[in-house]
Amino acid sequence: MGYFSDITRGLSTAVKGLTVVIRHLGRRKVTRQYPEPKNEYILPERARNRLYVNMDDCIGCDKCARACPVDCIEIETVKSIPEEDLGVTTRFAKKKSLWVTKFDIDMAKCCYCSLCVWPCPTECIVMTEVFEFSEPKRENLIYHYATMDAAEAELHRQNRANYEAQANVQRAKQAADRAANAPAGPPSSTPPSSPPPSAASPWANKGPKH
Amino acid sequence: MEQLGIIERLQSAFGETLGVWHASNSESAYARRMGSFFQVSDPARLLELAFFLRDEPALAFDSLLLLSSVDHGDGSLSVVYHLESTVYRHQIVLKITRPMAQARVPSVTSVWSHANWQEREAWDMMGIRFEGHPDHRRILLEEDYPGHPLRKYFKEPDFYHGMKVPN
Amino acid sequence: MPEILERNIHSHSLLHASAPVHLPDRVEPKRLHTEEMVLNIGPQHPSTHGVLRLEVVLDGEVVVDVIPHIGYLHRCFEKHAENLTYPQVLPYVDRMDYIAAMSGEHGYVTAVERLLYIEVPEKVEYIRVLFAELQRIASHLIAIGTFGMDSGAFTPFLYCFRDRETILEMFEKTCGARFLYNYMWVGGLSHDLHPDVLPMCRDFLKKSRATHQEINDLLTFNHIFVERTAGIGVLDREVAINGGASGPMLRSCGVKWDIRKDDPYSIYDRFEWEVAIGSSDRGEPGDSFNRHWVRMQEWEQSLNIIEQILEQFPRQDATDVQSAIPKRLKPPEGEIYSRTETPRGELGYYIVSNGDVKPWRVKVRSPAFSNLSLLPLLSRGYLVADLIVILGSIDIVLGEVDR
Amino acid sequence: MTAIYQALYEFISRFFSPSIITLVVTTLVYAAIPLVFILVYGLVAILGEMKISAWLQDRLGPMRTGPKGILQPIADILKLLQKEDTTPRAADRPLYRLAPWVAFIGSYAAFAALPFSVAYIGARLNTGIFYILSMGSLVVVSILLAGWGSDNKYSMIGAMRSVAQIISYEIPVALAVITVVVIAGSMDLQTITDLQAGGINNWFLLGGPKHLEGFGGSTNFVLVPVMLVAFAIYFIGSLAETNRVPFDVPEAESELVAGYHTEYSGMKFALFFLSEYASMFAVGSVASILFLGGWQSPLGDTMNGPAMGFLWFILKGLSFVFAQIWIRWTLPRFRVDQVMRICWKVLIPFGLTAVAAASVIAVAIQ
Repeated sequence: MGYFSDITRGLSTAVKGLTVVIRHLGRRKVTRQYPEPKNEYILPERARNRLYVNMDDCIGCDKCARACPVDCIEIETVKSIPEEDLGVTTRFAKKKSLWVTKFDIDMAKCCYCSLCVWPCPTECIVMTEVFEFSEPKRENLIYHYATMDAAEAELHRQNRANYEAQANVQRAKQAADRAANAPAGPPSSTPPSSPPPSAASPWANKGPKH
Repeated sequence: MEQLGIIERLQSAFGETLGVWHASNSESAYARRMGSFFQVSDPARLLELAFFLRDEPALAFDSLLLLSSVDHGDGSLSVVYHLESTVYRHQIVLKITRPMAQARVPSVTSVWSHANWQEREAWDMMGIRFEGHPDHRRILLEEDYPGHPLRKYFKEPDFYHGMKVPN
Repeated sequence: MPEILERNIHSHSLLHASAPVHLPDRVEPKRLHTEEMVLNIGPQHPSTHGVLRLEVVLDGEVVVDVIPHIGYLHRCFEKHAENLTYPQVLPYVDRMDYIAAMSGEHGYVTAVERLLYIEVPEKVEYIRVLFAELQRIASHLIAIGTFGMDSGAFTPFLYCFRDRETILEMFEKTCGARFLYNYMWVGGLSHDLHPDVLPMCRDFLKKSRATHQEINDLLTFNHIFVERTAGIGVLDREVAINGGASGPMLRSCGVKWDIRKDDPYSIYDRFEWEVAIGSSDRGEPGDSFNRHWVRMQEWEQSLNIIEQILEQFPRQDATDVQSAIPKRLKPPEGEIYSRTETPRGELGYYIVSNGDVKPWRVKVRSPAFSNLSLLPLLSRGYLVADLIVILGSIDIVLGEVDR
Repeated sequence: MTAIYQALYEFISRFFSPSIITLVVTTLVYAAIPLVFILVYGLVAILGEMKISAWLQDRLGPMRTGPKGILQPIADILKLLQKEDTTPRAADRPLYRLAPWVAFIGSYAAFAALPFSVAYIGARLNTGIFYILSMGSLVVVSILLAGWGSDNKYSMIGAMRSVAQIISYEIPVALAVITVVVIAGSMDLQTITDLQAGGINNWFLLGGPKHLEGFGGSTNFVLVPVMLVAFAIYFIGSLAETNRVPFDVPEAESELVAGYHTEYSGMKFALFFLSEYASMFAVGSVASILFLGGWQSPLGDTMNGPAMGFLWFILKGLSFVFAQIWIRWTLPRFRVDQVMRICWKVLIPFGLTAVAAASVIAVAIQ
């Protein structure tokens, strides 16, 4: 490129750039102030932010915890005993049969992927629009959703243990009765268990032996 | 060139002894193209084979798409080479399987320079040595990191430089 | 060693770190060598685009050698993936290439669907391609903007961000997340398209073309910018193929190679568009300017694709976007190497399945990793300022480099 | 002695009896006027840079401090005052501490010879323009001190680049100045300003005074292209001398983090910052004195006078500062070898041509 055309090109493209930029001087600005004009920006309806669990509907099925890729949901349940009636969920009227003694979500771990929301059979775990929930301490970000306190949880656990103990006694008695009544014979032996599957190799079947 | 053509070509050059050809066992057209592989049984001849694949005009595998490593969980490691020809647009997969104790294969960095970092990563993560690599260091982890994390039975250390490793 | 081997090793000796350095002729005075100095650029530096550390050996201001140190953002995605079920891997995929999460997801779901032989509904494919292309534009906008910033122009960066914001808004409306979407699921999508998105898209097409022109005037054709980038960090065509370059980096060398055209996936074969390649109008093929220029052209081509998607988009289609999602994701035993074209290049997933719900091995061929490995080769013999320009033109995302 | 000095002297002599003390105090107060101006202008310029850059980029800019964020620079200064004043352990301490003061003194000293108005000039030197150019070169010393003293590689590279650049660019700037000096026949800034009295038509940018004897009268329009070239050279050179984009290679953010002031924090950084903005105004006002009539009104005798002189002078200076900000947020940065190439291969040949042409014309029309 020639000496003079180099100079003219340099100057002319610089001037072109300057005109492009100066045109923006009076334009409407695109940045928004946060948080004052709240009405200016509304979160989209599908916004995925803080998790919320409606414990009235939770049946303690553990599906959300299993779906979570970062293991931020911890659920502990206790089976109810037949005399107890836990009611049904408000949505889908599913019958509850588990006491949810612990339902913790560590929002510091949560990656907001919403994978836990989808498998929920009662749609009780949802992502809400709340996004301002910073905390000075990380422990405060572990949300405890379980509605019962430790004493109540212990009570249910005790109830269940008692019930199971009773059931065991009953079952033992029944078994003893059956053993007494049934004609004596050799117990049917179980077939030899197959060897435990080794860490399966994808090459095991089709690859060459090495 | 068709896949069968490539294998014939290779067998005529390297003989049947070099390895076993495995045609794909899947039905999908896509998997048929990518799923067939060539098991190299003799690592000593890998470099020679690599140069042949790259420089033979009818093959012209000028691009190493990916060099990956697999731990089979039964004490053997594999190195997998996905090759492609940008001239003929055909692909081939090479595999070398070695017992973990002898996880050494010749480096193909001199054939495809793309292998340079990929081999370093395979060494770093899987602990496969690449003989003749010009810069055989770890790439993602620290030089003094114990072990190779992508091995199936890797146990992460409890402490690293005196710091507790969180789980 | 056979003679052929020796010859070939010698012919590629330039690629090795230990090879002698040949300074290009343009650095004058050639014979004035001073004591070498090691300059650490990064891990915290305005232009490393993340946590990358470059150990630069300098002779004056001339770069003698560059040793990239990566791994600061290493999260061992591949190990994680082995311990997660196939759908659970997706949030991690998002976090790999966080600038173009949709494209990364597209690559992953394509790979798993091929492993499972799943056919997804047409509408899903359209939405996927639409979003992948929008994401490509969004990612290129960042690449172009930061490249401008690396060369000293700050304003184009913000104009690019302004446009990217519109795209993110569309994503947010549809799936609720702006950045890490977890939107494309194996066999379908998490949500159907939001009704606002298609009109927004039409509006965006118009606005984006104007921005394209604006960026061209402001940056691409600016003489200072051309002078800064043209002929800098020239990547040879053969070296690029041999070194595993892909995406705009490979195309800028004049290689017409785009997975969307050459190994079509999804429904890319239904659209008409051009593969952008580098030219010698300004600079020479393979230089930093052409890498930028290819991105500018791809932006335009993506707009063309989006225009065609909007025309062909299945109307009044009541397809459930989740209809093809399998209840239980358990691929048969086998392995696959599946690749897609992300904004940074060829993103390949090598997935080995042993018939379990968790993959046995997932290996990612991340384009940024492969492209970055060429940096020492590109930048030897140039000045420090050029090194920054070259690094900016490669367009790396450290999340993807380190995985 | 200017009118303001005399007024001050009379005012201060009421409080001090010996005339020597009065003289000293008056001089100090008189000298403090540019300092106050620099401080006030610095705040305005920092806010201007933030706001204008934001508006050019479709942003709002600072909005929090005060109404529409106009108190932001004060908040920034307060923040800088509170900051820890760090010194690198391996720094060359005396040099490291000296550098920001040298930078500030250099740009402050340049203000001494600036004729703000007919009523105010710090020191009317008959080599005023020469003095300002040489004071501008003092910045080089401070940058080199900062770069060397910090014991930081980025600082050192930045300082080296800066020294090479500023020393080189003094030549085209001086050539452009000489073009005007040849026509004006004086290096005294007040004289040069006085010559351009009588409106825009008499500005040196448009050929110089047409109402005075010995300047060729209306035929001196032949000078216009020469003067335009000289003006362009001066403007480009002044951008380079103040390290502004596109010549900001010494503090190239994307390459050298912050160049020579990478290691500086707190007040030391603030001094560098302030001196940069002060020199921006200084070079802008020199351009306005040489080419745009200084404190003279562009409308001739209307709106002219000592008080309006201040206004016009500051307005012209600020418009140059605006142009520098505008350019900064538009153009990419040159590479260091391109900066030198432009200086030696473009500006200096053009500058020499302009000086030669001006000399010939000056001889011809007199």
